[in-house]
Amino acid sequence: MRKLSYAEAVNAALRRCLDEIPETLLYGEDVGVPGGVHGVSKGLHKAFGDRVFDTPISESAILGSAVGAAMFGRRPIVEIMWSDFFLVALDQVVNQAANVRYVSNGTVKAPLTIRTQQGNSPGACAQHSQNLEAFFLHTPGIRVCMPSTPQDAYDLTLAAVHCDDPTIVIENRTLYHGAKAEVVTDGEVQPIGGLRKRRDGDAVTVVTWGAISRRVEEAAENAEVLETVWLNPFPWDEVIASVRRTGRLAVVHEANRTGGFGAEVVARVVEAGVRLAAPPVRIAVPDMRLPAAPVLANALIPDVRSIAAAISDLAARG
Amino acid sequence: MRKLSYAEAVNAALRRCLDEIPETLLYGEDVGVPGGVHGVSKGLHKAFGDRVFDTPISESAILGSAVGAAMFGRRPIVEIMWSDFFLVALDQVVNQAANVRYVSNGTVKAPLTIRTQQGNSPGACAQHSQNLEAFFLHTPGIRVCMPSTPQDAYDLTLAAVHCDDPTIVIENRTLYHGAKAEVVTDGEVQPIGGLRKRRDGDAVTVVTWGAISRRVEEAAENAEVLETVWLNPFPWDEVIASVRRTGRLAVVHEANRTGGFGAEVVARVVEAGVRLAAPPVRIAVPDMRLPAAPVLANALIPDVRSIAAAISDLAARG
Amino acid sequence: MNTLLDDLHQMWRIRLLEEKVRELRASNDIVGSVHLSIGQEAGPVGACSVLGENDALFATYRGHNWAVARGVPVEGILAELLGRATGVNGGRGGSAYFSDFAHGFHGENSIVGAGAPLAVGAALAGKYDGTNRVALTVFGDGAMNQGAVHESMNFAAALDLPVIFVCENNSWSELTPIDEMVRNPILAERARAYGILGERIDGNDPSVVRDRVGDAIEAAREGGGPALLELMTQRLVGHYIGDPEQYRRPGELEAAREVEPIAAATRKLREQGTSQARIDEAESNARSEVEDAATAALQAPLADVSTVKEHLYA
Amino acid sequence: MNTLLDDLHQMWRIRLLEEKVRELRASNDIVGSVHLSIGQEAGPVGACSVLGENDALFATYRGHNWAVARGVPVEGILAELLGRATGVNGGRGGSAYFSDFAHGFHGENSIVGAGAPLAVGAALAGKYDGTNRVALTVFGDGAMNQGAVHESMNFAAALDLPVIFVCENNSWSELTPIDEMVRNPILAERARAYGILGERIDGNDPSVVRDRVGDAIEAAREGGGPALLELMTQRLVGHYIGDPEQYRRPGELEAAREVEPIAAATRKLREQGTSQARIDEAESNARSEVEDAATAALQAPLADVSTVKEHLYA
Ligand SMILES: Cc1ncc(C[n+]2csc(CCOP(=O)(O)OP(=O)(O)O)c2C)c(N)n1
Ligand SMILES: Cc1ncc(C[n+]2csc(CCOP(=O)(O)OP(=O)(O)O)c2C)c(N)n1
Ligand SMILES: [Mg+2]
Ligand SMILES: [Mg+2]
Repeated sequence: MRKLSYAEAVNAALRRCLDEIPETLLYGEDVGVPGGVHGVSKGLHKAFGDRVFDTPISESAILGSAVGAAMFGRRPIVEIMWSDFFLVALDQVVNQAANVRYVSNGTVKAPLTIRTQQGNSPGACAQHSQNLEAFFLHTPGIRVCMPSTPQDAYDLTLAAVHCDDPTIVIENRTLYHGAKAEVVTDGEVQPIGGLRKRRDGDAVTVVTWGAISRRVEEAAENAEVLETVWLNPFPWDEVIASVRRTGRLAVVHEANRTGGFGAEVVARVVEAGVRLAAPPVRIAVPDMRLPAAPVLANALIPDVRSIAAAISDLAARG
Repeated sequence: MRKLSYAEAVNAALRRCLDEIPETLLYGEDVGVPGGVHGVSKGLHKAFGDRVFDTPISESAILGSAVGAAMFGRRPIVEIMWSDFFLVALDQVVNQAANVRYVSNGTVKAPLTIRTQQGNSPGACAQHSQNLEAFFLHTPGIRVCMPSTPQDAYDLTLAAVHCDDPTIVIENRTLYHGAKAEVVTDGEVQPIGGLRKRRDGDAVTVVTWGAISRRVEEAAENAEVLETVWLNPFPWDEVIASVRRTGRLAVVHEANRTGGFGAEVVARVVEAGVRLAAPPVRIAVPDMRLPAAPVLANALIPDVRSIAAAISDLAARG
Repeated sequence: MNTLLDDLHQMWRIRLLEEKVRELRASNDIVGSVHLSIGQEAGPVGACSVLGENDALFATYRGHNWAVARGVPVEGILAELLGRATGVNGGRGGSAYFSDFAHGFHGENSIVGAGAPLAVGAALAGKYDGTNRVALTVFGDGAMNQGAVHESMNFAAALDLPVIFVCENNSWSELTPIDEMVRNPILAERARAYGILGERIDGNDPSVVRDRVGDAIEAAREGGGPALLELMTQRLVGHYIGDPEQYRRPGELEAAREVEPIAAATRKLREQGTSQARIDEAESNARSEVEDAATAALQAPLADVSTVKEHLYA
Repeated sequence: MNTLLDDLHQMWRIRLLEEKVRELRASNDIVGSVHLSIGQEAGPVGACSVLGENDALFATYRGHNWAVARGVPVEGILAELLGRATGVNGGRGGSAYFSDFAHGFHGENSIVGAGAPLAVGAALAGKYDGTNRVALTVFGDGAMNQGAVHESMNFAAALDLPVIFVCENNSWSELTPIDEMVRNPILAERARAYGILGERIDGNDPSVVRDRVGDAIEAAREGGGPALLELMTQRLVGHYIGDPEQYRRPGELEAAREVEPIAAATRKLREQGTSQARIDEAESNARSEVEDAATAALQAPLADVSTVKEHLYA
């Protein structure tokens, strides 16, 4: 088994896809010769030649061409360097990619994969710190996953590229060059979907996704921590069953609270009629723009201590 | 008092703003000389000359120029003809307009108003049928309202233009040329915020917004129908107080269910610890693309009968 | 055989389909907004005659003309607009967003300019799948001011992709004249910005379009990269059915009717001495095809509600 | 007085601020990604010298040079990058997204091309507020391929708005060379597409920039509409601090150091017979200004956490 960083794990998965699936293409801004601004696609242009290439700074053309190429039998894997940049070209995801299969009455598909990364990192400005998964999760027709470990980065990337639906893989730059971990790189391709139980516990069910999952795993005493690495499809049954058992629900995400996907998780659980021992809790960034100064950003983004406090507080209530 | 259609009410409000606020500008595609593709700005170019004008089909330039002009003391009122078209230029709303005041530490403001209209109408395709309020409501820094009557169309437009924050007024084309109603056009400018109680009842609290409110008002027997015409700011206290009294909550919106703002309403109510006699219910379009054929679209969009059934079903449960 | 006579027949097929659509919209058998292509028949007839089977075609909401010229059955189009199960997309696409891959029509698009990036992708795919596919995307004059079209032209140019960008300049963008929305009214000159071939041509003569588009396709297929062709034409009807057209300029429509493709082709054929009988036949054959298609489409069952939730995901 | 000597001083102010920023980034007093403008001092110095008080200036994440040239106090910039309460935005903007309206600097922008539409709006406002404002927006070569920039140029052209589009062509877009991302490498030629003035000029000579931008501003102010000026320059450092710059071409940096603005201006002044003492003074004065600013900025309190939730809404 190989020890890989998160970035190396994505790279290994991309390499395997390019190797095993002749229809795959990999492209985006600085993705080819330079190997990606975060080094994630390093070496792949060298290895796969013109199937891995650089593009102009034209997100609409990048995303739209990926949709078009996918409609014509390719499996493009494109990169949107920061999820914030989707906003100059969201039409190609929401009005184009999402409609291909449904509107063609199932006769055409668009099996493209969009890699992006998001969230705050120290010093990042408001235009480079957003967590936009809620936009994609409100868009029927799009699959979404969010790995936070090297193994998941590998497995989910592989599953996404093999998936026949337009799929967005949301990475996180603060994880790219973190500690290496042993990663199984020769396993079966997994189907999309599923979650990861990161901790056992019976006091509270904590649902979380993305980089903040690492903080939650550390913070959540005596809680069942469910990292929903796949957000669409979402593992509703498993989450609801867990809350039925613990009677308490906390959802933690880095996206700002109002309109975040945490609301959907809370809504589904209560709609299912689960009896709760205490009101559910969402732990999220308050509804603000993200300020660049780390002291300011840190005052808004939940850390291990505040997450732990909120969870034990929930465990004690009701 | 004058009898005005919904479109005429918006027109009257725009006329008053252009008349009373010299800083206002009104522009967008076909907004000037032609008076708008739906006729909403009819006569305003004639009346106000070069403060009302047409633009190229360039949503990024339309929205971005409105943000820039607002930063420099104007009060631009721009139109995005269909909310679906925001998706080619969402950056200018989410990454630009929303950041102006916060990132400048309160030294600069962007008092622009964006008029749009959304939702399905018979025969409309998937790219002209979406309800995207959830995107804007997940964006801190943006105000959002959604009138469904001529009086509200007038009052909310007026309030939006007077508001110092970037504000999106979401209209609905199926309402534009409906029945005329008496509209008070010489009242005080109202502050942003507030809701409309459309029906009294104690069995259920029904929260709704947009054109579907008209169906809900008709359908909801013995329910307190709260039309939240302002979605940001949202009247949380009033909604929670109502559910406390009725013990039952239904939320109805035309946007597709998953990730819709209905989830936020449900989450806030249960987070507030309101004791419910039955699980809350969301009545919404299922997570699909909108097909063009009316028979298909009608099979997805809640109508008066299905809304009534869901509400009385909720009233009976628990 | 007489190409111009064939072209006239093809143009009548489009014209009469659109007349039928207008009739069915008036009777509310078709609902919603419909954008007719009456007056813009020559471009699609000329261009599609030089598109190969593997080539891609992306059009707009004003795409009935391109669909017909590409070979999409008239009955499938009418059934689609009528919301029937037998429509090319089973009623899901409608007048402004239907497609028919089986017949090489890769879709209308109701977002201005959004078809261009898709066409770039179709051409990109052709670089790897051995088809040497050329992708043609058509859009209007107003779409030239949309960011996605700009990005697509540069992207295709930088990557030497065989994409033919066809701009149908009918002088109006909805209710607004293009000449007031640009400083340089010759849109084809934008090609220079991208270092690609750009030409403004007569969009009312199918043979001119056939030649110029044909050359551009050939050059693109040989690796010459994209081209921008500006087809000068006119919309003889409203932007949408019901458009009061108050924006028309004095004498505009009268002048347009003189040069519009069917009038022009008919005149030319007469000058060439083609018999009135054969000219009439071009129309009458088209008329019976459209009438039969309409009858069949109107008899088809409505779109199948029981399947409305199928095919969102794999 | 000697303009070139003043220009040299201004350019040293930028250069030394950036050197200081690099130092403070290395020591982690500044965190996050920082885009230095070393090598690109002449454009802002020349252009800002002809911008009026009421004129608007929108830059990018690589905007420290434009902020300094526009008159934003160096201390306020450093404090902002250091996340101090005394920063121009109280630490909220940071290195890549700060603004200072009080000093006529209307903001960096971290979305490529997004400043262009904002500048169009500032110019639009000037049509109504009696200022006859000109708006200058600067962006890089790579930004020319972004839809929003295209839309902005056409929009400003169609409405005759006084917007000066300044493209700083430093030949790289992050790690990718612009000459491989466009077919026509002369980006200024895109101006023709919009029917506006377009010029490629020496972006390393502040007097050339002053003259050409000055003329464009004058023409724009008199109603001539927008212009696109392509300033040929170079980035002597990485795209961001820490960039390994493996993409550099052989001899590229050596050649660049010969022509970069400060070397060029120094050489010219020597040729003109300016004394070494005065040349040194241009640098030393700038150095003490930057040192004093850094000392003050480092002593300032960190951004005020108690106010972090203020000013989201009116
Ligand atoms: C992004 C976007 N903006 C606006 C519209 C609304 N709209 C539909 S057609 C049209 C005019 C397009 O004019 P042109 O490109 O000349 O095409 P034509 O209709 O003349 O064929 C507009 C503005 C849209 N569908 N998509
Ligand atoms: C819309 C968008 N796409 C991509 C990026 C990432 N990005 C930041 S700078 C940059 C390169 C810009 O190159 P250029 O315009 O030449 O400016 P330079 O950095 O050379 O000054 C890119 C791709 C971004 N910030 N915004
Ligand atoms: Mg047109
Ligand atoms: Mg550059």
